[in-house]
Amino acid sequence: MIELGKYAGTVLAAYGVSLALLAGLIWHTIVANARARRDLERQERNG
Amino acid sequence: MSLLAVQDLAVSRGGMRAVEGVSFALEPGQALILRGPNGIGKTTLLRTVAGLQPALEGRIDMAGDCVAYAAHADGLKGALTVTENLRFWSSVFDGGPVAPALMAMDLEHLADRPAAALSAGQKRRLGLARLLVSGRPLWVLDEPTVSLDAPSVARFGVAVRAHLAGGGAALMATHIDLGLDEARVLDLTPYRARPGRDARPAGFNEAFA
Amino acid sequence: MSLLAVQDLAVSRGGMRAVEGVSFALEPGQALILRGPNGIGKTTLLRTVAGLQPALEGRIDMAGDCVAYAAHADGLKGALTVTENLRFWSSVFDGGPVAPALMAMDLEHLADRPAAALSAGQKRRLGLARLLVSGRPLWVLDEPTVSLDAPSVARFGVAVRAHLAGGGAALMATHIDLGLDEARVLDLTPYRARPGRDARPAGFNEAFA
Amino acid sequence: MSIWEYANPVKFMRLSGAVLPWVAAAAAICTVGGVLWGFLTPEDYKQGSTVKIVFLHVPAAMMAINIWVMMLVASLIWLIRRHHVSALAARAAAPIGAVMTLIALATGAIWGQPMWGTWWEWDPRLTSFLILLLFYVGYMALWSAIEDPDSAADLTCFLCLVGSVFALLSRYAVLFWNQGLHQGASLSVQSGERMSAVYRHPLYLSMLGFFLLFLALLLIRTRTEIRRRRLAALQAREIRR
Amino acid sequence: MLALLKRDLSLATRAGGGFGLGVAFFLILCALVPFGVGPESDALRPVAAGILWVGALLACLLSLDRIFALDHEDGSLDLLATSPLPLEGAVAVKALAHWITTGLPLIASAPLFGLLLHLPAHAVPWLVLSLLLGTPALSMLGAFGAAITVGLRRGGLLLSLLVLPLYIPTLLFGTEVVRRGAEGMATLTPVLFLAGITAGVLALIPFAAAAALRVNLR
Amino acid sequence: MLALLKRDLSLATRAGGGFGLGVAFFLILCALVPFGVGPESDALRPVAAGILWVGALLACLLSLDRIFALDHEDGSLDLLATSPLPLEGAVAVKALAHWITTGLPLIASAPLFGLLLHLPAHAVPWLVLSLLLGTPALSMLGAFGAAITVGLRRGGLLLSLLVLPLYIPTLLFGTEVVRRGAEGMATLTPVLFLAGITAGVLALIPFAAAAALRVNLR
Ligand code: HEM
Ligand SMILES: Nc1ncnc2c1ncn2[C@@H]1O[C@H](COP(=O)(O)OP(=O)(O)OP(=O)(O)O)[C@@H](O)[C@H]1O
Ligand SMILES: Nc1ncnc2c1ncn2[C@@H]1O[C@H](COP(=O)(O)OP(=O)(O)OP(=O)(O)O)[C@@H](O)[C@H]1O
Ligand SMILES: [Mg+2]
Ligand SMILES: [Mg+2]
Repeated sequence: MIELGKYAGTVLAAYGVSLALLAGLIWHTIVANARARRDLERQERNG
Repeated sequence: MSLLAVQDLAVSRGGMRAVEGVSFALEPGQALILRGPNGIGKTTLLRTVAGLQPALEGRIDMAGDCVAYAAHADGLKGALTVTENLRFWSSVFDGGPVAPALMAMDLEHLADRPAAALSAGQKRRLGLARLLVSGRPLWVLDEPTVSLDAPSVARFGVAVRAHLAGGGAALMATHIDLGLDEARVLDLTPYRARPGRDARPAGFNEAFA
Repeated sequence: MSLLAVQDLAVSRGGMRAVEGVSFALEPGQALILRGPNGIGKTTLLRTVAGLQPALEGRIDMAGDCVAYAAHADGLKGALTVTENLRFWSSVFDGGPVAPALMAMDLEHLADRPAAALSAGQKRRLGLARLLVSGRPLWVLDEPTVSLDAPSVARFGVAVRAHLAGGGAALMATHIDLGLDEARVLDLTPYRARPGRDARPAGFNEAFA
Repeated sequence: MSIWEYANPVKFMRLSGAVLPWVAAAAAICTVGGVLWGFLTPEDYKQGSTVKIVFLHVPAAMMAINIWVMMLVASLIWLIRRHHVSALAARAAAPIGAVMTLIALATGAIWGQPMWGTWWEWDPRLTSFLILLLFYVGYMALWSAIEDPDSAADLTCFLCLVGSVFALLSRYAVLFWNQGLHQGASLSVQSGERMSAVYRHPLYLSMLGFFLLFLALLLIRTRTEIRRRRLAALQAREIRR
Repeated sequence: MLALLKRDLSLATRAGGGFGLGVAFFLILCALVPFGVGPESDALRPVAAGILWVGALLACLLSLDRIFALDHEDGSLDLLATSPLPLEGAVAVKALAHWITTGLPLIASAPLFGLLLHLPAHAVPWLVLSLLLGTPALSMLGAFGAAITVGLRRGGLLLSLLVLPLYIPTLLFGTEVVRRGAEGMATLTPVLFLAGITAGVLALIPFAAAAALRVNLR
Repeated sequence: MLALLKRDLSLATRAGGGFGLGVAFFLILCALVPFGVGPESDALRPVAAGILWVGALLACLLSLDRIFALDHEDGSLDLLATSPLPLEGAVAVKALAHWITTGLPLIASAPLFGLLLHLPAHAVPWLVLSLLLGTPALSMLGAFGAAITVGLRRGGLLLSLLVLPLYIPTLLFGTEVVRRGAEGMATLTPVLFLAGITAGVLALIPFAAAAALRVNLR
């Protein structure tokens, strides 16, 4: 296990927050895209 | 020379074509009435002619600064009196005097009333009086006689005829009879943009079709 | 029993009497059309009957909570779709289902359109559909057919007749022909509050008489 | 064939669909690689292990600014050549930029706690980023408030132009207002004390990773916007009798 | 009632409804004040509680200004007044919808903004508590002001003018709670006052507001 | 142009037009702050300049929100756009009218409110000067924001969100002038910056605002 010293909390918090924000952004991007594609395909099929 | 020449015009609203292929010309002294069912695009066409929105296709030829446009909203300030409202529009348009317009629309006895204290029909009459002071040759009117009683409709007819006789022209959309028998009528129904699956969206590379 | 009985009513607007001495009664199945020149006080009278402003004199007898009022502003939210708008009013009025109202006013194909993207006439049709879902017996309508094309006016006539046949009643103000030949007409002109020097201010001890 | 051809949505969809997997894969490799490498670097003698934060903080800060510049360019293209794809790309970029700004602010704030003994200080650099965040938020709020897509594109474009000028002005105004605590740019050549290679190389990699990540997300989000537009057009077509 | 609440919430969260704008405004205000006051944390710390409360109050006020005006313009208010819904209930529901869409997000974000203004950490729970107790009263008083000014064309500013004095007691006790909390003093008294004011406002103001609306509809 | 200016001024001074409300709002804000911050003059003095500027800015903002919205609703804007008046001119005139009805009274009353907040007396001329130089830019930028949000139903708060970040440089240099003035330092640089920003804004923003209006009228 990597040694973080007395700043472990700080470093982990920084990585945690950033990765959470990035993950949220990526998740939102992918979900919105999938939804748009699904809706569009449904529309093209029976529209 | 004609005051307004519209060639093969297509207009759009909310990203969809409304009417297309409309052509007409208005000479001085002529009036044209647009008809058609609700939602076909009369208002949209009039706004396009007035220069408030761009045409999708086709061309509109007319001299600059010759349109006086009147829609449902009359551009009145409730806090100003009838005279003050008219005088303001007259000076913005470098137009004519206020008194004859008041007379023509039978508003003299209301001249000092704030516009907020007018009934629906009185407001509309004031909106029409604005046309008279604008001094513009081409009137573009969207349902001008809404809320007017029969004598006021007749008064409106007189005003339009006087305007035409003075070399003006008028383009109007309406559902009810204006009592202007000499006006040509253009029914927009045949120009409706193709409906159903064929309907073409307006713009954005025609929605990639 | 009559749905609405108006006895010797006087109404005021902006501190001045508009009409006075008006009496009429509406039985279930009847319709009454108010006529009169612009500014005589039709709108004021209708608002008084609807309970939005107090009567100056006279009495209005009717059951509580029986009025559905419709004026120029249709109470529509542009951000909501046609169906959502109707459904809201239906649940506020504990009224009926939405689908038949949409059908009656030919709005089915617009059901999912936001109300902001309707043309003037389509909006008005939606405003009338609201009456159908309100489930109220007495309709009080101020110029209901403004902006409607001829087929829509006919559709409105059908809806009113169905309402009357179902035991409802309707009180309407209009300047144009609604195509309701069976309706009684009441011209307000004779009831105009005495004009000129005799005109009495309304209220505040009749402005010291 | 000119580059403007790709402003055609069909062409854009085809091309972006083709390159997207590659960009996404590269982005994943570089981001994960850079951040992981950064996480495993040894401690700094002065800053301790907090130095590892730099591998998130600096790329995010850099992208936050660059994305705004990209939006400005896209807005100008829309204004001048009226290519819808470019307007939609500007719209798609804004949330990414906002998140990058947030990451820079959050990592900076967390870093500030041990280094400066405070979560937040009205230092010019930090303040400028807060202002940048405000501009992002306003831009996105305006996009979502306007219904007509073409009007929204035009109006947000005006906002972006005027906003850019004022963001720059604010930057200088803030400098005038308060001299700060924040590091200067130690990657730049002028600065005397350069970062040692141990930190520099993973930092470069993670910057590249963030850039590629932005590119991948931008492509996906632009595709989403285009699909939404087409969907709306199809629906409108159906409603119209 | 429920239908009205649902409609107001969905209108607020639709595009253009302005959900989240209150928080954004709050953020901007908290960011602007240091620009005026100066960046030093020593200058900011003593004013932080006050600024946060004034900011929340203004965000609340601004988002409220058209709570009835929009319904008045499009005629909905006339129709609501003739509907079986009691107008008092409609007022209460509209104030509730406003609180949910504006007050709650403000409360949730206040701790973060407290950071920006160097509010001491142990005062944060007091800030949240005071806002939780105080903001419902702000929404309801605002609804009263909005009802009074509903027919006016430039109601916004007049509304602020009428409502701000009514906000003073809430503001006073609210900041007092935070200040005492920050200094570790007893906070019971201001908390009780705050809760009392809010309870009284919630119980009585709907009637006043409904009466004002009826007058404005005439 | 002159007719438009005259109309806007007379509308503002008519009953219900809202003339003087800006000052009243400013007053209330200045009165609220001591409640939030505490009444000690030592606490107030350092923040006085900032509060005064922020207050002036908010008063300006709030009164501006409907500068075009009213004209849009009643159709005047459509008519102005088809009139011989260039739209840029109309924008400039409307911003000028706003400045006359809001900015000028604010400037005139600011020294008085400075007293309330214990602003040192020798800083007062600097306060007036900075407001005189800065408020025209506030009005014009506000007109730009109003033009962008004119068609929106809940434009008020969005307008604040868009405009406040644009106000930051003006606010910074404005308070800087007062602060330096109060401390007896050289004020030339911030005064020049302030004047420069205002000049640039007045020269360029009318075009952007008119373009935005045209888009919104489509
Ligand atoms: C909270 C907000 C903060 C923001 C918005 C921020 C912003 C930035 C930006 C924009 C850069 C890129 C500078 C450049 O490369 O030219 C940067 C770099 C950097 N920041 Fe921050 N910062 C913040 C807080 C902090 C804190 C608290 C620390 C630590 C004490 C810190 C340490 C650094 C370091 C070491 C760099 C690298 C400088 C370099 O080598 O280029 N930052 N920051
Ligand atoms: N804001 C909008 N967004 C999208 N579509 C709209 C919008 N406004 C109107 N429409 C649609 O555009 C079409 C044309 O509307 P327009 O108002 O021009 O009709 P109109 O002929 O004037 O009708 P009416 O007789 O009812 O006034 C209609 O089908 C309408 O539903
Ligand atoms: N807010 C007001 N303040 C003062 N007087 C008003 C106000 N609104 C209307 N009036 C006046 O009251 C009278 C009655 O108006 P009302 O709107 O009832 O007329 P109406 O019969 O509905 O007319 P229309 O056919 O034009 O709609 C009119 O003479 C009008 O000028
Ligand atoms: Mg129309
Ligand atoms: Mg009427």
